[in-house]
Order: sequence, then C-alpha cells, then structure tokens
Amino acid sequence: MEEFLRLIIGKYNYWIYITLMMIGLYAMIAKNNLVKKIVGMNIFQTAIILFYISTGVKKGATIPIIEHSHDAAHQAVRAADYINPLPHVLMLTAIVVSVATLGVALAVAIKVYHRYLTLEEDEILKQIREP
Amino acid sequence: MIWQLDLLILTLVVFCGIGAIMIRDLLGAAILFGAYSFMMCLLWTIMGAVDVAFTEASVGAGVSTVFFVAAVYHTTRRTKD
Amino acid sequence: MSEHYPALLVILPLLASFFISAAGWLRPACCFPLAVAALGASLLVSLGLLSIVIGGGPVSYRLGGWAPPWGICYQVDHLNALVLAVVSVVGFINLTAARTHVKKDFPERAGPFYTLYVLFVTGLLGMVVTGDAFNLYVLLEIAAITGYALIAMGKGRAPLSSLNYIFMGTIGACFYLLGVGYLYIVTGSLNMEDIARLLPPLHGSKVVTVAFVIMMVGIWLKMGFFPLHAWLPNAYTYAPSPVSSLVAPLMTKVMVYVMIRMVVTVFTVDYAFGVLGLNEAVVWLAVIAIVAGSVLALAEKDVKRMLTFIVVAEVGYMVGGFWLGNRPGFTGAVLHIVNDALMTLCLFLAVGNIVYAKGNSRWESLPGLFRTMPWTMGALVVGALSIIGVPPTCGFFSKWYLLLGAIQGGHYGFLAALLFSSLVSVVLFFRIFEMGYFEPLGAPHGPTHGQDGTTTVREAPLGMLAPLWITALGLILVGLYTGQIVGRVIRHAVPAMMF
Amino acid sequence: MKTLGLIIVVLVGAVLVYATVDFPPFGDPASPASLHVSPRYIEKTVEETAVPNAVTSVLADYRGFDTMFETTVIFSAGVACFLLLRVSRRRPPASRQYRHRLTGLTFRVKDGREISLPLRDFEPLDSIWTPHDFIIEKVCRYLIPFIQLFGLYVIAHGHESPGGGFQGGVILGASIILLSVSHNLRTALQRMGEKASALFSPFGVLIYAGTGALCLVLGYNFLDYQALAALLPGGPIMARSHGIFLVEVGVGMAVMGTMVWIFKNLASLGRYDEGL
Repeated sequence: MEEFLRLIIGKYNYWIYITLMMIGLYAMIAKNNLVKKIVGMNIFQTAIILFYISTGVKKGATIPIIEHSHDAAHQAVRAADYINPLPHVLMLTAIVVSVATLGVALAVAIKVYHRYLTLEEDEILKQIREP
Repeated sequence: MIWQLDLLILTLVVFCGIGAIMIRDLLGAAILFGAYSFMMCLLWTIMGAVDVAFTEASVGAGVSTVFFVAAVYHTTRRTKD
Repeated sequence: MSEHYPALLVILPLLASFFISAAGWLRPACCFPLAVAALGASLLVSLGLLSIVIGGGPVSYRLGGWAPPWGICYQVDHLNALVLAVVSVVGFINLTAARTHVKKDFPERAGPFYTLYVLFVTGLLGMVVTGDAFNLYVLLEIAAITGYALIAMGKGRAPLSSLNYIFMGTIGACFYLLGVGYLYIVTGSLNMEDIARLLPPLHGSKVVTVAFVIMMVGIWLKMGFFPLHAWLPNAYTYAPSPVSSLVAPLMTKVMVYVMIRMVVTVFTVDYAFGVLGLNEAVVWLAVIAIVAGSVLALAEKDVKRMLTFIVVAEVGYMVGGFWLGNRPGFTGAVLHIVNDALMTLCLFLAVGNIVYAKGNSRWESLPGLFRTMPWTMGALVVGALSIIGVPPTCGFFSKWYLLLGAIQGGHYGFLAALLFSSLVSVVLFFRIFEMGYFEPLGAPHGPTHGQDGTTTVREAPLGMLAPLWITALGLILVGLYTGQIVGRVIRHAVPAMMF
Repeated sequence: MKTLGLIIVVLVGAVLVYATVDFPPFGDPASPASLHVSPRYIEKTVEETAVPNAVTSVLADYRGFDTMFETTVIFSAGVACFLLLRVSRRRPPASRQYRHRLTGLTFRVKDGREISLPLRDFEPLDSIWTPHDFIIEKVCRYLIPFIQLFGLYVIAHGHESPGGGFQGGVILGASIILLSVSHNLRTALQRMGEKASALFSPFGVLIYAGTGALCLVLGYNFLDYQALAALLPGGPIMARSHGIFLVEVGVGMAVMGTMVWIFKNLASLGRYDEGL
C-alpha cells in the first residue's frame, strides 16, 4: 500500500500528463464540433510537451543558464546543478509545430464552414449525404 | 519547488482542459484554452523550463488564442457539445 | 563536394523554396522553373549518393560538425539511398506533369503551390536521410503540414477530408513523438544508432515495449495501415490531381520506410522479432489489410477512389512482407517500396489526365476513352498490369519475392491474400478496360453523359503525357533491372539476422 | 462515436499507465535522460560556444538543424494559410461606411457607387460596427513601442537569459496583432502590409539556411559556425556565438512575419480589407 502511494505521489506529473492526453484524445475522436476537435488537438500536443519537460527535471538543480564570469579562472560546471536542457529544446520545436498545425487547421476549418455553413460534423455529413 | 503550489496548478490545468472541451460556447472554449495554456506556462516555470514557459506564454496563451478568436469570429460561436 | 551530398540533398530544395515563395510575389513566371531546378538538382544529388553508396558503402554526415549523440547526423546506407532516389524521381516527374494542372485550376496561386510542393518533397527526403529520431519528427511535420494544405486545395469535400487527415495525422505524429520520448527517458539519447547501442540491456523494460507499440501505431496511422486507414481514401480522392499523384505514391511508402528503419536500426530485428514476437500478429493484420483494401476497392465506382483503396492494400503488402522477418520477405517489401511508388505514380498520373479531360474520373466518363485518349489509356494499362503483377513489369518481381517470403516463412494466409488481391486487381482493371474499350462513345452509361457534346474530349497535352509515359516505361525498365537493384542495393540492406 | 472514443482513450491511457510504472522516479538526477547526452551540453556550452544559456546553444548550435526545420514548419504554415484562404478576386462590398475625421459624422455609400468628396478627410469603417474605445486605442498605441522594444531585447539577449529568436519574434508579431485588435486591421496593414509580412518569413528562414550554406561554402559542414571565424572577429568559439546570433535574428524575422501573415489571413478571411 505504502509503495503504491509512493508510486502515485512520486510520479504525479506523469499521471497528470496521461490525464490531459486522454482528455485531448477524447475530444479529437468523440467531439462533434470541429473547433472543439482542434482545441482537443492542442491539449493533446501540450500534454506531450508536459511529459518531455517532466523528464528533464532534476531535484535540487536550477535553470539551465550557466553561471560564469569572464575574468575569474575557469571553474568546473557540474551537470547535476542544472536542469537538463535537451527536452526544453525539443519542446520549443514541438510548440512551434503545434501552433503551425493550429494555424493550418483553423484555416481549413474556416473553409469547411464557408462551404457547409456549420461546424458540426454530423450536420456536415448529413448535407453531404442529401445534397 | 513548492508542492502545494504545484498540485494546485496541476489541478487547475486539468479543470481548464476539461472546461475547454465541455463548454457550449466556442468563444468560451477559446478563452479557457488560453487559460489552460497560461497554467501550463506557470507549471513549466515551476519545473525550471523557463524558455519553454516563455514560448508557451507568448504562443499558447497569446497568439493561439487570438487565432482561435479570429476563427470563431468568422464562423460561429454555436456548438452542440 | 561529394562529401556534402547528404546535406545538399535537403538544403537545395529548401533554399529554393524560399526563393519560389518570394518569386510568387515578385515574378510569378519564375516559380515553376525554380521548382524544376531545385528538384532536378536534388534528383541528381540523390542519384550521385546512390552510386557513392553502391561503390563505397554507407556515408554519414555531421550537421554543425558535432559528433553524433550530441549533434544531428545524416546516415545514408543502401536502404535509404534507394528510397531517396525513388522519392526524388517521383517528386520530379510529377512536378513536370503538375504544370498544366496548375495553369488550369489555380494559376494565380502558382507561387505558394510550388513552394509547398518543394517543401513537401524536402520533408520526405529529410525523413529518409536522417539518423536522428527527433529530427525525423520535425521533418515528418513539414511533410504533413504541406500535405494538409495541398490536399485542402481540392474541390468539394477536400477541406473536410483534409481536416480529418489533420486530426489523424497529428495523432500519428504525436504518438511517434511520445515513443521517442519514452526511448529518451530510458536511454537518454536521440540518435538512432546510439539508442540501438543502449537498448539491449533494457529489453525487459515495459517502457521500451510501450515505446515500440505506440511508435508503430503512430507510424501505421500515418501510412494508412488497414484499421487506421479511414482518413486516406477521402483525402487522396478529393485532392487536386497533381497533389494526389504526389502524396499517394510518396507518403505511404516513406512511412513504410520509417517503420523499417525504426525496427531495423533502432529497436533491432532481435528485439522486434525475437523478444516481442509480434510478427505473426502483424502479418495477420497485413492479411486483413490486403483483403479489406481489395474488397473495398471493388465497391467503388470512381477510378481515383478505387486507386486509393488499392493503395491501402499495397500498404498491407509491404508491412506484411517486412514482418515476415525473412530475407525474401524483406527484399520484396523494399523492392515494393520502389515499384509501388512508380506504379501508383503512373496510375494517378493517368487518372489525372482523365480528370483533366473529362472533369472527373467516375465510371460514366470512361466509355470510349481508348479512342479519344489512346496514350493515356495505354499508360494506364501498363500501370494496371504492373499492379496485377504481369511479368515484364516491375510489379511482378516484388510480388514474386513476397510470395517466396510467405512460402519460406510458412505463412500461407499471407500467400492466399497476395493471390486474392492480384485476382481482385485483375477484375478491377479489366472492368475499366472493358468500359473504356468496348462500350461505344454514346452508350447510355450515366445520366450526365452525352449532353455537353463528348466529342470535345481530346488527348491530354504533351506536358502531361511525357511524364506519364516516362513513368510507364520506367515500370518496365525497373522490372528488367530488378536483378541489379536486388543484387547491388537491397542485398546489402537486409539485416544480418534475417535468413 | 462517443463510446468508441471512450474505449480508445481508456485503452491508450491504460497502456501509458502500464509504462509509467517503469519510469525512473520524477526529478531523479541519476536518470539516464540526465546522464547520457545532456551533461556535455551543460558542462561545455560556455567553453565551446560562449553562450551561457544552454537552451540557446543547444537550440541553435548543437541541434541547430532541427531548429532550421522548425522555422521552416512555421514558414510552411504561413504559406499554407495563404494558399487556402487568400481570395484574389476582390468583390466590392454591398455598402461601405466612412467617418469624417473632424466631425465624426458617419455615412454610408450604397452599391459600390463612387463618392466625389475628398477621401483623405474620411476614414473607411468596418461593415460590422465596433465601438470606438478611446482608452483601449490610446493605451495600446503607447504600449506597442515598448512591446516591440522588449521583443528586440529578447532576441538580442537570448544568449544570456531566457528567450531567443522564436520568443522575440512572437512578441514582435503579437505587437502588430495587438494593433490590429485594438484599432482595426486596416491600421495594422498600413504598418505592415501583406507583401511585407509575406516576404519577411521566407527571408528570415533564408538567413538561417543561408548562414548554414555559407559555412558549407567556406569548407566546413553545413551549419558549422566555426567557419564564420574567417569573416568575423574573435576566433572559432566566438564565431559560434555570432553564428547563433545571426540565426536567432533569422528565426525572429521569420516568426514575426509568419505570425502576422497567418493572423491577417485568418482575421480577414483572406480579403485583407477588414477583420478582427
């Protein structure tokens, strides 16, 4: 029991990211409104970003900007003192990708709206079936 | 890292996320999505990812929300779910 | 200069795309020549790279000058040199055919169209050439975003299909990204070969298992593997002709390549076939994909839409062939990437010509086409024979290897599916030939027919026929040189553990 | 669809939970992710690139190739929105409204008729009436220069502090978007026209890729900024730092241009006359 609790508490960030991912995925699959689906898509992508950032955290470390001075002798930098910068870099890229996808998705959604005058998927499919 | 604060923000993130997909108004969904992104940004600041948080604050909470509002402005706020 | 080939391959079209975009504003007439020059250059580079690899073995290139696990490196071996050549050939041939369509359908948007076209090919080339798992994701997104936009350019349902594709594609790409993240959290590396080196002690880990599964599901979603194919037929059908003849041959094939690369280089054959032992299940999935794709194709009354279901079935061929896990199966799968890209290109180009002349490609517009468009239909016949698998064409040889693989692996379900699908292809295409050849021009085969004077139908212009016939002849040539391709390239690409 | 969605979601969730059990503990400094590749970035960034912000050095140098394509993703999204939404045939609206600048009188011109009054005394109004809010307009007008200054600072100071080309570019783009939201699209278009934003974004990415190609021409590998030591003062290490700066400027320009470009297309439905 105690071990179970430690598992829950020790990895709470991971549980939250799974929850968010499930919310996003559910919205993308089951929601009827196209803009809602796009919102879900973004939540889904941010959940993955949260996962990556969580992998980079180190207890007792600070942000990855190295303290240095130009004149003092070169002192060794210990990697354990700074948070892992690599996931941050990867996720900057992922954020950019997500905003790019968002832009294109909204543009396409606007095109869809102007053709069918609705954003509800079932109404659109009905219009396609009975022209 | 203050765990109480962390937990509070994590809870808020989940509620904003659920709210954004549950609310029956697309403009509201856009605004709640902005709030969600901003909470995410706070969370990442706490976790030490300052660059990512900065980007998320400007992109997720700023520009993405504006894109959503622009799209909703030209389509409709109405939604059935 | 030749040591920079791996970088130049991607950089040249990338740089050109910025100039094309600017030219769209300043001097629209330059867009097409610039695009041809860019893809032509990368075609030459990719052929040069192929000959270097055949002559001297794998090549690697460090971007930014940093050593692999820290920086990004490009890794070109026999497998991806071949796929690179195919991607650039298909991209280039289709570009030359696209001009007439663009002039007719959206002349005022040629600039952005060619920009996205070139970026799409750049993304695919980058995906194939890279040796870094995360870099692959970024390039995957470039290919995807440009693909979404190009598909949404079509008429009618195209935007809706494209939006559907955006959702499915994003889920697929995100699953892939999540898989990379799972590998990163247990190995700490992003370089494919480095991950492969670090993985063996972790084979029992649940994280690696889930990373594998989720990555495969993501890749399958992107390639339209049967139960996950729902987005594919609509997206490819409603896309404008030059786009569907670009996306359909390339996107699925490149994703098959990505799957092979992930299994062979990152997880290693040992893990995927030995430790997990999923191969039997996946081959059965492929059998279902082949059968379902063929049966669904039978139900369609539109040539283009029928072809999209054939694409679904062909994906099953390649996935199944690869997961047979033996030498002939692997050879067949890789050879089929080459052949299928060309076959699909040939068929979609031919259908593009029909759409250009008749406005659509439904059954009603087929009658009498052999008389009015003999060259187009001739090439369609060559492509169809190749899909069916008639000997001088290349389709026969890859199918032959796949059959050999099925027999060697003792997988008779796969064997039966291959034969069944060939049979269905015979039915499908001979129905088209019958309608095009035997039914007279004025046959009452549809309500819209004959009102607007069908005599106006003329053969497509030379600018579209030439690429089509080059592809059709290419099908036969590749068929004749299969021995060379297998002996000099694919033989070296087969992992040592496969027999 | 709802049940199917629920089943899939629960399935995915279960698989992910299954894997999470085997994860290294959260925040563990000894996890493989923090031990294998990343220590080099932290320990050597100042030594090898003279950039104390490890995120910037990894972003623009060690993994600079990724970032180039990230910028290309943004650029292609801009082109995609333009391709999808821009309408070339401009149909004149059924009625136009003008306000006299001095008196505030508003009147409407119907059915595309011409007016013979001197147009510079009048300003065109949006067809959907939006309240003219004095406070918002003035506050935003005075705020925008500072926002832009901050954006430039973020780009220039990305070596030493959080930020860099991407964040700065978004802030610069957001300032133009703010202008459009607080005033109207026409004002924003006067400040930064369609052509300007459409040329900014390829030009920015071109700076990035061009810097890389320059290294290649100088005989080094693509994006190996050491090569720039031949052109810039300070030796190979400082050349890396300068190279990173050049690239960040390119990213900033590309992102600013594209954000504004996408916004204009979405907000005016590609008509570029009026909108949010």
